[in-house]
Amino acid sequence: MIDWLSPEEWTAVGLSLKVALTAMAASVLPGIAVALILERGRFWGRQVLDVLVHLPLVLPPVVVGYFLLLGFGRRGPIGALLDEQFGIVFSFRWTGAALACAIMGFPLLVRAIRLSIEAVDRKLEDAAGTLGAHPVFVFFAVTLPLILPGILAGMVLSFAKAMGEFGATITFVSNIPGETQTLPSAIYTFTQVPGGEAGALRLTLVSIAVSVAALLASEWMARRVRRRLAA
Amino acid sequence: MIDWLSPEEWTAVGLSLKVALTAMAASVLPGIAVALILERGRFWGRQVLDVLVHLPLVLPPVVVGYFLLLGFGRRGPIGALLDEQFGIVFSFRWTGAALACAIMGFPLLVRAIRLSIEAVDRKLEDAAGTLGAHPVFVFFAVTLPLILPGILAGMVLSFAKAMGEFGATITFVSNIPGETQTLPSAIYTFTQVPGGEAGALRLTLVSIAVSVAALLASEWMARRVRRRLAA
Amino acid sequence: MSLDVDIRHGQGDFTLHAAFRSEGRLTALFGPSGSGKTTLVNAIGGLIRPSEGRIEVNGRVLVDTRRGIFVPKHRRRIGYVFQEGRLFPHLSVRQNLLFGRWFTPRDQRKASFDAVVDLLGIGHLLTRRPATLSGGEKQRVAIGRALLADPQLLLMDEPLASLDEARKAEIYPYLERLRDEGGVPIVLVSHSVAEIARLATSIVVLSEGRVRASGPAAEILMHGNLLPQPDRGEAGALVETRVAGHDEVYDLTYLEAKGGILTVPRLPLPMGAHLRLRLRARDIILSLHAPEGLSALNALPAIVVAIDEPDGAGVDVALDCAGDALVARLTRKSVETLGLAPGLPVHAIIKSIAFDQEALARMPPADEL
Amino acid sequence: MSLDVDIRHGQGDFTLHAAFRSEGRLTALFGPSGSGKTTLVNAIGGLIRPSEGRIEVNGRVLVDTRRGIFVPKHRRRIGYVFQEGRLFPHLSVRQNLLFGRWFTPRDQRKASFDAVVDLLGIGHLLTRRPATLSGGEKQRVAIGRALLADPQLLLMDEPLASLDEARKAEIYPYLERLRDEGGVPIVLVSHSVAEIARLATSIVVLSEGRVRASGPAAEILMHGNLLPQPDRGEAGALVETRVAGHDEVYDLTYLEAKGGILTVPRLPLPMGAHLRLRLRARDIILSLHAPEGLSALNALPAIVVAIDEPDGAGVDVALDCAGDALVARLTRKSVETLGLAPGLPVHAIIKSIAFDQEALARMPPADEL
Amino acid sequence: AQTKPVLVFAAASLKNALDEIGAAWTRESGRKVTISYAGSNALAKQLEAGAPADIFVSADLNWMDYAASKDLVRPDTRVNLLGNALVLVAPKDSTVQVDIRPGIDLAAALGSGRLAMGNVDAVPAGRYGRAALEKLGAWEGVKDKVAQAENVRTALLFVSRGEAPLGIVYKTDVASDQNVKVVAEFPADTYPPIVYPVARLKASDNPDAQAFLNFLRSKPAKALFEKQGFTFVDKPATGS
Ligand SMILES: Nc1ncnc2c1ncn2[C@@H]1O[C@H](COP(=O)(O)OP(=O)(O)OP(=O)(O)O)[C@@H](O)[C@H]1O
Ligand SMILES: Nc1ncnc2c1ncn2[C@@H]1O[C@H](COP(=O)(O)OP(=O)(O)OP(=O)(O)O)[C@@H](O)[C@H]1O
Ligand SMILES: [Mg+2]
Ligand SMILES: [Mg+2]
Repeated sequence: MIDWLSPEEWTAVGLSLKVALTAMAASVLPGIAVALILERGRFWGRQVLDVLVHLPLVLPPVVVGYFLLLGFGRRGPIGALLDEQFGIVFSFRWTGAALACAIMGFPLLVRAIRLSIEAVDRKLEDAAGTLGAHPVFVFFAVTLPLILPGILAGMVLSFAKAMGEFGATITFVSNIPGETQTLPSAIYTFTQVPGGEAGALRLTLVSIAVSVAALLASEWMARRVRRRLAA
Repeated sequence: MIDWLSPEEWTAVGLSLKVALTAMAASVLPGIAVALILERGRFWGRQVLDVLVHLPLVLPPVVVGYFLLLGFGRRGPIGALLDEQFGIVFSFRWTGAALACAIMGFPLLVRAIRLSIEAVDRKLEDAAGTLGAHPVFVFFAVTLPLILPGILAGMVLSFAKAMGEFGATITFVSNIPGETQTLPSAIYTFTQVPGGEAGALRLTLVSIAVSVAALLASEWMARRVRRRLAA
Repeated sequence: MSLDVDIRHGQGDFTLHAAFRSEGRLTALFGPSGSGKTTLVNAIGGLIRPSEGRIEVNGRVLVDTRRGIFVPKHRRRIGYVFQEGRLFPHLSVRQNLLFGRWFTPRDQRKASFDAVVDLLGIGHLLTRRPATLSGGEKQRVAIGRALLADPQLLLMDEPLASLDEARKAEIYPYLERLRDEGGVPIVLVSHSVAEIARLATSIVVLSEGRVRASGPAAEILMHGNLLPQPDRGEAGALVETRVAGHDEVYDLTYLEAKGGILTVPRLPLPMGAHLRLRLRARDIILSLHAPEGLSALNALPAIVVAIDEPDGAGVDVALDCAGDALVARLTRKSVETLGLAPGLPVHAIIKSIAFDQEALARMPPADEL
Repeated sequence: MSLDVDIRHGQGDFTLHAAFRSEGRLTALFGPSGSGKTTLVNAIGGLIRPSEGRIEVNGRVLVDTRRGIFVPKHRRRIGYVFQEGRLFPHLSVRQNLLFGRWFTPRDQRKASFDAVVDLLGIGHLLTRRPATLSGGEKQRVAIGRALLADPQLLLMDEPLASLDEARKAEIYPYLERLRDEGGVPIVLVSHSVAEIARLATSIVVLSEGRVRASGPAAEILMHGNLLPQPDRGEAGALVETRVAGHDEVYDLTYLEAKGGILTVPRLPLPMGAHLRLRLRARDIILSLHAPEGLSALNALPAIVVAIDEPDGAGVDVALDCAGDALVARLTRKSVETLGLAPGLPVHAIIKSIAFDQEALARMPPADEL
Repeated sequence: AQTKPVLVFAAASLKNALDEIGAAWTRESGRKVTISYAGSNALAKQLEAGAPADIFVSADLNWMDYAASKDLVRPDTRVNLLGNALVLVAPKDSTVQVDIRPGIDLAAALGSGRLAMGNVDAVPAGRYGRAALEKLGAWEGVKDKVAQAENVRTALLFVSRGEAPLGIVYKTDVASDQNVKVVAEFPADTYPPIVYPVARLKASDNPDAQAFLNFLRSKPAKALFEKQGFTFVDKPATGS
């Protein structure tokens, strides 16, 4: 198996995992927050936020990457700000790949969490309130555990999307081996050369293997969570 | 507004809508079925099916498109079969674009429906059973209405994804104006030539507008469904 | 009519091992919280598959694990009023009520929608969704839904628990009619002895998953010691009577029992109607002499048959009232003071007003008591 | 202690317009299904925001729409036992029970976990999840959860509806103690007059969203006509008594009322303990002479004070028993036969055994009755 | 008579030129042409899968050869139609000076920045750029500093947005972008000739296909191609 992939390909596999996990982890909290706002909020800009969250899904990934470049690039307003203030640089870094993946997976994450929030019986939150729990506590002690299945599902989607994302990534942070060349980029490269099918297939199988592992892990976790709720 | 887009671009907008709606509509029933099987089924191949459903998410769209080309192309095994038996042709037709979009959006659709199925109180299904309802009737009279929010959410995701999908589409059915050139493909083409930014931006805005309309419509429907359930 | 159960089922640490046979039209399940009543009803309704055993209703085998028989719930033609309502949240009250109709052959639709809706007082709720109903309203809709399914077996798990007396008083006669005329066996879970005394023809007492006692209602209720301690005060005799006449002036009805005439507040029943009277042991006062100058209108001559084992301060005294068995619960002190002993003639005094609503029950056909 | 409510709230076609003031430690809400009891409790608990009005508990303004005051529910320090349980499905029974503890300052934690768990008999359920509990078990956990929050206002919406008598008998004394010693006002919704008679110090009768009657429990219960028809039989006097002695031989306790000594089954109470006795109007027989040769141990001399308007066959006869007001429900026929009229001396006969569990209540401090 | 439009599969980078030429041909002949733009690789694979195209215009020889090897094109119709040149670009405000000669130290000019190129294995512009740098002996020095883009337009974008201080792109790409300037042009002998081959496909049964192919090689087309910066080669060839 080790021989099966070149060292560079192994690097791409590792990088992909790193990027996907980072993207997933980094988007969970904002995802929960946005889902809450969209599902429970009653303010004017709700619809706008809703549309914004969906944009990465609606637009071709290349366009998303392009916008990311405009916004988060070295000379982009946000990118420049982050660089100056916090020394955070996205351009041509794996962090940029993670950002692109996080954004591409965000609508999926948010939607899954929203569905779970919708299913929460608000009477339980009321009950917690009567027992003296501040709404923030209620959220952490009641709502959050109840929406765990949705969060998990969202994370699975986000991770899977990140494993497959490449349009936005390559447009935003290019395809630098060891830095931003994720599995999909590597696969893509293979598809661009005549006779690259074998290589593409090889990496595709690796990608599938990783995802199968992730899926099984997530299903296992989901089953545990569900069992906690049901029995 | 009419002047704003060329006739060809209007065609692309219309085609995109047709493709997205078709993809969404065609995948709803299989989506519900697969979600049910994955959520309720207890057979051996469940995990395999689960992985299969997620593949379009995990793989780069180009790879999915390539597999589609191999499988459903004029010379692909499935494509040839469908052509001979039913006269259904996908290759280089808008139907192929719809197929590609449907498949790309399928994991999103299924996941949303699964989350809803998970939230259904099975005791209600039991209650319907005691009243004499056959499990099939129970599904249609109880389960289905209760998972409607999830189905709607899944359809939104599927539609949005279809509006933005291009990697698999362009790889599978190319980019033929009037037949397979959807909005994202058109946008992509613009990004490939000097001075194409303005055109890309224009089409991007159109795409956003369409999606906003779709989103608002879906939210409105979701609110109606939810109100029916809650109040 | 018969209900034959012999099952074993485990869930967690709890094991239900229930074996009983009830010939009654309405079998009441009685027992403390957690004793397995709902589990038993679920087994009869097909919601759980007992790990072992047999269930037979009116000769139809619903479950027989040895022969591998398990009739799925939707083929059992049951109406189940769940302990927790389980209304369909997406359907209006009307749609909830009519849900079971879909599966009842047209010629078997006996329950009248309007009558049931009227009975339950839910006419003004028909277009509402369950989420907006009050607790009692939900329960009433759940009862209606089960009744309108025209079931061949009615399972009711504490159906009246959160209803007010007025509503119960309206529902009881309906259930009685269903029991007596519908030919539908009913299984009723209830914590109220009064309710059971009024409705049940058979009683199964459960405790910790076992059947502690089972038999005809009259028998079980007669002997307080078959009931849990705090319910013993509710024990008493069930006496068959006939309407012998009405007193229009005083709004009274005269009932003829074997031992004599009993006077009760006016009942809307025709002459000759059969009525089952519950005479609670604790409501009966014994007198050595025929009472005089007493406000109580009913005094039946009786003979002391037996004096039970004392149970704290109280003791059950069994009486024979010209063929009707009565039981009076007295203090040991009274028994001694009056010198009661088997064979002693006494008078059983019962206030006419004491026959509360629940105590006046339409009588099921005689063969069932 | 006081509860002052004057609110208006509409939901759908229903409007609650409730105005009453209760000085009682335990205010019982009584009324038919759909009359607005839960809505009222929700308003007090802060779950709904009344469209208009004021709610004040013990001098603390919880709601005053005119002054724009609305204390959010988590600041009200309430313990709410919901009509439908509402246990947290993801938490174990123990975690459910302890949920409110997080928000109780350590020095205000009075309810003992072990005591409450014991009282409710849920010790064996602590590690279970709510989904596996029986209906009654859920309800008990819900009660425990509210009690263990050490609330400053306890709201209980039909908390005992699906519990058996044995369990209720164990819980009543606890609630009495809470009422009398905890200094916690309690609002209790119940359909059982017996329960209310035992526990309530004030009663609010609701009907169709309006307050039909409200006042001290003794007053409301004395006059059957303030209660809905089928509950009238449950009306009766609440009499204050003191434990005057025990009879160890016959397992009896002697209670001293103003009008004389009453004999009841042995109570586990010390000499001198105060006890509130409910004497149901329908349990009292009047005799023109001192009874002889009767099994009933209690016969109090009394004077007929008034004879109420008749209500069907029955009529309430108000008695003065050396200062204790009693009421007896007789048939009109008896009243005429005996020639009862105001001023006539009679004997009120009550079976000792008839004081059922529920009728023997610990007495709240005198100023409350 | 209304005949089926000629279906052209063309590399996406030719969109501007071919759109105009298609329109011109329609004006002139009254016949229609439909052009599907995508990556040359995707198009080639689609042809292999039986795409009903009449003409294939590839952005490099590789994919035309691939199509030829699958026996998809009519060898006699194959023409090397266009040429292009490779340039080194920098952001407009850049002060960097590079003189392209053997042994140049591009790495020094890049500093900590990266060199934006098309994918050096897959994208033609990337492959040509790499060949040029290898020939100049500069590849080893910069190979770890290359930011490979999915296509040459993105490489240009990196420079245009200031992400990369230098980039290697086609001459045709630079014209319309105000934010970049050409630092130097690679000598034509440092990289294999950049060729856009065109051919009619075996599967083509549209009688107009040949006419359009001829039009592509005509004077009016030449002008339009040159307007977009391409060099007009029009040399029959049989692959490399
Ligand atoms: N959201 C709503 N929309 C319309 N009507 C409502 C809504 N919620 C409650 N109601 C109505 O308000 C009335 C009072 O309800 P409430 O729950 O207070 O009754 P309740 O006295 O507690 O009855 P129960 O004893 O049956 O629990 C009921 O008739 C109910 O149908
Ligand atoms: N899934 C389960 N796992 C473990 N124990 C269970 C499960 N379901 C029920 N039980 C236990 O089985 C026992 C019987 O439950 P059941 O619901 O039959 O009681 P019940 O007699 O209906 O009580 P109630 O009057 O409180 O409704 C209870 O002690 C309950 O805790
Ligand atoms: Mg139960
Ligand atoms: Mg209520």
